[in-house]
Amino acid sequence: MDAEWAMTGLIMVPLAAAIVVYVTATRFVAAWGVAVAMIQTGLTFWLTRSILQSGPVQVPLGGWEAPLGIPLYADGISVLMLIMTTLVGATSTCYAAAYFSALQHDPRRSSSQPTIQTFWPLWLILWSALNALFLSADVFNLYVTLELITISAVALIGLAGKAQALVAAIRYLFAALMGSLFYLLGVALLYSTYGTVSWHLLAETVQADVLTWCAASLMIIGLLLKTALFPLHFWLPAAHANAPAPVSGLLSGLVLKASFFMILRLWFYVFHPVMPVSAGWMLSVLGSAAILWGSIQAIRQQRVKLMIAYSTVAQVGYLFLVFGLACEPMGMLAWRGTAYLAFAHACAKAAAFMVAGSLMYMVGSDLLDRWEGIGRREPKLIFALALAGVSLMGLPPSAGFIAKWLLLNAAIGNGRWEVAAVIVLGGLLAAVYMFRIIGVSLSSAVPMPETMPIPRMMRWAPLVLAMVVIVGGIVTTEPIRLLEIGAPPIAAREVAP
Amino acid sequence: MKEAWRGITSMTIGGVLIAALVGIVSYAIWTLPAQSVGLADAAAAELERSGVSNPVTSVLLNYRAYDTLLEITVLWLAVLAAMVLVGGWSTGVGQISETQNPVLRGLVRLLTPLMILISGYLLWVGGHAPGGAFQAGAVLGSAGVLLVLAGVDWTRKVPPWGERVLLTMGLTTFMIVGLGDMLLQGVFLEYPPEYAKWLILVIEAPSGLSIAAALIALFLGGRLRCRHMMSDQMSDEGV
Amino acid sequence: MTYATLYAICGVVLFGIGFYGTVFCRHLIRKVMAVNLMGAGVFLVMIALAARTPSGAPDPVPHAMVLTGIVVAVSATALMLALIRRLHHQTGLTELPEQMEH
Amino acid sequence: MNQILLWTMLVLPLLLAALVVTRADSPILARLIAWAAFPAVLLALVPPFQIEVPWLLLDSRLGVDAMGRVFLGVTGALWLAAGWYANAYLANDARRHVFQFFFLLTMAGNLGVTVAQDGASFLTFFTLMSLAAYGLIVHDHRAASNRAGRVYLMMTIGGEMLLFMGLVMAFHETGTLVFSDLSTKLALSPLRDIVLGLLLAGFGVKLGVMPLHGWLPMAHPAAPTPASAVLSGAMIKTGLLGCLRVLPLGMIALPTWSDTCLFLGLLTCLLAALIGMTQRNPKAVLAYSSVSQMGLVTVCLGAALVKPQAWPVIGSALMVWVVHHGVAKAALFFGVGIAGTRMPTTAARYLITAGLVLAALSLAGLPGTMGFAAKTALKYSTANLESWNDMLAWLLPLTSVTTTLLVSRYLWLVWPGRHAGHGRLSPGMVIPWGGLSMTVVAGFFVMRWQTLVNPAWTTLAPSDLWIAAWPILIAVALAGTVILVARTLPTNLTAMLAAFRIPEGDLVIPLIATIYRLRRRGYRVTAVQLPQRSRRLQHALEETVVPRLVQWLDRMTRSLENDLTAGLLLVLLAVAMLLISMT
Repeated sequence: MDAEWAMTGLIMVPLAAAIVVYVTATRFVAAWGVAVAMIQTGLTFWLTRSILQSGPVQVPLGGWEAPLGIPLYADGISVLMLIMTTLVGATSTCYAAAYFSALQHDPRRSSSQPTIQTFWPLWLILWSALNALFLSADVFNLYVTLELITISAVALIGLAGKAQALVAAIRYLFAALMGSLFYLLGVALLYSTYGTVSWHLLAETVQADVLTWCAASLMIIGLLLKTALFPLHFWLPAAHANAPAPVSGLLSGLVLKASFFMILRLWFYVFHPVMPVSAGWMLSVLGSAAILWGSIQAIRQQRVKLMIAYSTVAQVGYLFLVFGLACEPMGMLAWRGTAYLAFAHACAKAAAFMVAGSLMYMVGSDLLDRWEGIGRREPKLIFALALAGVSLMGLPPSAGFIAKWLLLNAAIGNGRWEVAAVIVLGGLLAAVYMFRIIGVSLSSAVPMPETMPIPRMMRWAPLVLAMVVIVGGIVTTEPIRLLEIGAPPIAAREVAP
Repeated sequence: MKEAWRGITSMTIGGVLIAALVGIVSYAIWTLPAQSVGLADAAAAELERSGVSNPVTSVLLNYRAYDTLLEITVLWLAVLAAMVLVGGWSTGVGQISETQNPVLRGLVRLLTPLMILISGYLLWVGGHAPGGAFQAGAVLGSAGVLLVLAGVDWTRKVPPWGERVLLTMGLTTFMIVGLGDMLLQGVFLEYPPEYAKWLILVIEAPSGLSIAAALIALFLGGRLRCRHMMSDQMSDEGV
Repeated sequence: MTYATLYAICGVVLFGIGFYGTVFCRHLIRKVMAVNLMGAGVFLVMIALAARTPSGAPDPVPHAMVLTGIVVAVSATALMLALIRRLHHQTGLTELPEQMEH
Repeated sequence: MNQILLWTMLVLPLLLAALVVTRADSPILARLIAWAAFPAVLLALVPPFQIEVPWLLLDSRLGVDAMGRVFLGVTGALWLAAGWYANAYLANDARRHVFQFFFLLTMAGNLGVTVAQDGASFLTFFTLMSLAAYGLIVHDHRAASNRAGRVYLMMTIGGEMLLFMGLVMAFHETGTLVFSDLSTKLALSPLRDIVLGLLLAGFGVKLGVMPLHGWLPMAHPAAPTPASAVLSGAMIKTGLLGCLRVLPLGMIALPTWSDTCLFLGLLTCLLAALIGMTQRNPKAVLAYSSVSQMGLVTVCLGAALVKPQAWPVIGSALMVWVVHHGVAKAALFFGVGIAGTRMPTTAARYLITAGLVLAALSLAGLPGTMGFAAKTALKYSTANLESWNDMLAWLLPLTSVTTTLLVSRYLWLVWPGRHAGHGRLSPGMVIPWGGLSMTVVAGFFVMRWQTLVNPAWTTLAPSDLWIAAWPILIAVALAGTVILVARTLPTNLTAMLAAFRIPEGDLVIPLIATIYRLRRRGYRVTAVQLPQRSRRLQHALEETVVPRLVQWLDRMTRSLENDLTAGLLLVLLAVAMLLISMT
């Protein structure tokens, strides 16, 4: 009973708030956002407790069980994703409230965009859709939620209004639509073969035949495009870097995780028995390439937001190592590590983008050269960036460290030295680009006088999120325990080394 | 020259690859058994309890009503997005003024009431035959667009809050019904079987209006109310 | 091979044509049309394969899904057009610039 | 009770660091910060114990053991002294609170390392310490400090990655992270050599063993004096602690690693002393002295790996050495700050000079100081190594000579009254320094009646005294001659000799010069004279290799990241995945 209300609430509360905010056109729109953030935190806590106590929950919406109806389903990984969404969402909400109210008084603002009024409904719908996606147990419903996410994400990028942002948004939209249509074709094939779109039922009946492979390949590849796995990442850097400050973090932290979560679900809960090991390795090889390519490009960039965006390309690569590693004895470790890395990356990356947004607001540019000595003016922000960087590099104590620890263990346990080497090398390269930013901002140059004062919330929100990443690296038993609830059947394949 | 060759090469490679993909997927479809039940029987078996006799409507508004709720959200979201992108600088379509075309105006005068009637019919008939809120909304929406194109500036009379209510009333009703069900039955959107027919109609009617409003708003660039266009904003007609 | 499979294969071909167009067309409006063609292909596959029931009455679930899909496609198309109009208004571009300018 | 003390020790610095952020200018806070390391000193006095903390990291073990106690005691005492010293030293620094913040974080990390009994918590505290120390090194943001900070970070993070990899592999090989099990099981694992190689290299960076020492002579002079003292006195010893924790000492002989350690140790020991003598900054001299001393430590580790049965002796010798070097080196670093101030009276000047000389000669092994005990202990413990015996027999006295020369150089550079002093001599600085300087002597006599220390090391028999004293006397004579000769040399010859001066950080300088030049950011390392060969390498890198690489990357980016290629790749991947699945 409890969990049902929490699950429905997680989806419906932001949606209802979006309607209220839109219809009443209230001036206290940010207050509504913060109220939603508080409710969501409560609901997430509630759901987490109930899942920890009584295992996975399934709610047949409309009273119709699968295959006819659409159930909501919450297990360990989806709850972890929900916690991630709530943490990043709540801090981003506070950040956005400060950002847009500051922007209204900004004399440099040129375009006549009605930003503040339109940001909130879009973001609240995105929030609702993210929660809906993480709770969905139906592959067609996943498509609808994914489209909701895409459209709101594109609109949020377009909010920036600059030509660069528009080009990036169009490119992103075309890529995302292509991806969705690939996915939808796969869904059509699956339904015509198995007569159901519930992934629980599909998991029971799936067979190794050409139609299933077709469906799996189309769905996975379509989602790869949306997750921006190398070499399909072409749209990501510009889209994430040109979005407004509070949006970049949401895109990198949460929106990418949505399609990745779908791949994880489909692969490990549905297609794992019928897909050959080599197909998983293909994804892992692409992931390794992504780590190297994304890191090198991040080092090459001159704009900070682009560096962080390319860093996302690299970090997405880490997430895909699991598909090769999970085929072998240490699969469970890799699976846990990947889920935890998704969480760690969301918090760290959102914090990094928030810092970049704040400093960009202050200086008026995110060119690294303009940031010399900025850290002496804004030590809190640079500290938050450093903490996020620690997690991205995979150094302790941070959630990123624990995740990479698990991944490295899996790689070494499987005797995959090359993967282990890539994991470590990626951490080193991350250190190079993170310290390029931090080094420049701490340099002795005198900061430029013509800067805007940063609202206090734009300092604290990233710091809080960065602290979460650190705490997530210190207190680890509960999240790992959470991940064991409803873990996929690769658990059975775990063999002691 | 080199560029051209490169273009031709990539087109050939692309063509071959896409043909291969299409070929494999087609082969896979060809291997499908000739007959399959899918969920047709399951849907038919529960039709009694669903409150409607048209199976498509029963799927749409009962078995998979949650999808439909999200779908209405998508439509509203598109309006919001269009408003963000276009609303700031344009009113949408080209010049809306007292048009000089008497034939169009006459036709509109004839067609509009008919289209409204048809949409009402479609809404009602959806319970037991092809039709429903989406079809009704589409017809109603096209009536609205036709009016705008003919220069009948009816949307000017819509107040700003009215526009917002109109666009969201379908979704709001849907959510209220869903939450009411949850209070009564314990599960979101689980209609009590005896009221299912009426609840579906309660959802469909405002949804149809909202869908129509959303389609018109999308046509007009995110807003229902179109102001008269400034002459200096005429340049964006080229796309 | 039944009529249903024939239509479904047509749908896949349509999907392929649309995909080709999306990749190779440069003008944005053409791209929009090509994406819609892809969508139409998928919908055709769904509708065609829904007609394979023994009773002859089509399976209603894919029909409902296609309805949902159409609405999503309409919304996405509207958003694409809005973006393209905005881009054109602001820069005069009708194609995406070849070089990624970040 | 002990647990509470342990947690207080770990949490108090972090708590204070958080307070520094919010209320920067509270005088009570400043006083508290000076005492922040006090629980550590108390904890070093309690009997050994261990606790399990399952919720922390990956099932952590924290605790104090016999070996950790020594490290904990020295570390705590040095941080305590540095805390007092820093309060006085930075009294007029406007950015004092920034220093305090990083100081506290580094302290928390350093103290945590000494009580961590498992790999994950060790690595966590180690990283906290290493990264926070960056803030101390770049505190004054001079160009040199920033450069030192960057080199430090690059090398530290490289080291961290090696450790990370090594610990994961060790865990995988042994199935445990608890050090006591880990080192035993590791000795039997087939991948032992690879794992140990990674771990030793990782700890070697912190320890400053050549050729991994580059950061050390750059970072020490850059950091404010109290930070250099703990950096050299306490923090680099965590590298030693790490080695002691993971190496299967006293169990088996590892010929490969023992030879490597002995060779690199001796090389480091002599070479660093030679380079150190060319330095002009007293802190750089001390830094090279630390590198050189770490070479000796490495020799000891090597010896223990040759002869496992000698480990108990070597182990306790190392402990003596840890105490001695920590105290003496910190006293010498504090001395740099004190010697530069204006002396109120002549008596004060004499006293301070005497203290400095005492600490300096202790480092060289003067009888009656802790250094004497440490040197004797090293000599005893490394005796009778079959293959290396002859070499060590004459190399160890030689290191005494080089160390004495090095500290002479230091004394020459800081000699009170030689330069016009600036700043006031404050009791807050003198008391911690004086305390440490006196400990140098007092510690020796404490060791004499301490049962844990071998009585042979603290004997004052004339033969032992003579053995310890002759290298020092030779070196003093040599130093005196050099000074006399230098006085008589014509000035142009002095200038010519100055060209041979090796920059702080020796080997890394050409590398970072290239990097900076390439970045075209105006950081010219023009003061650095590069030898011809490295200049040619630099030229090749700048003119051909790097531009070509960049060009290639640009081309790749252009051809990879565009709509068309992506579309083709999309369908290619789809077809590939289908074909992979079907076959």
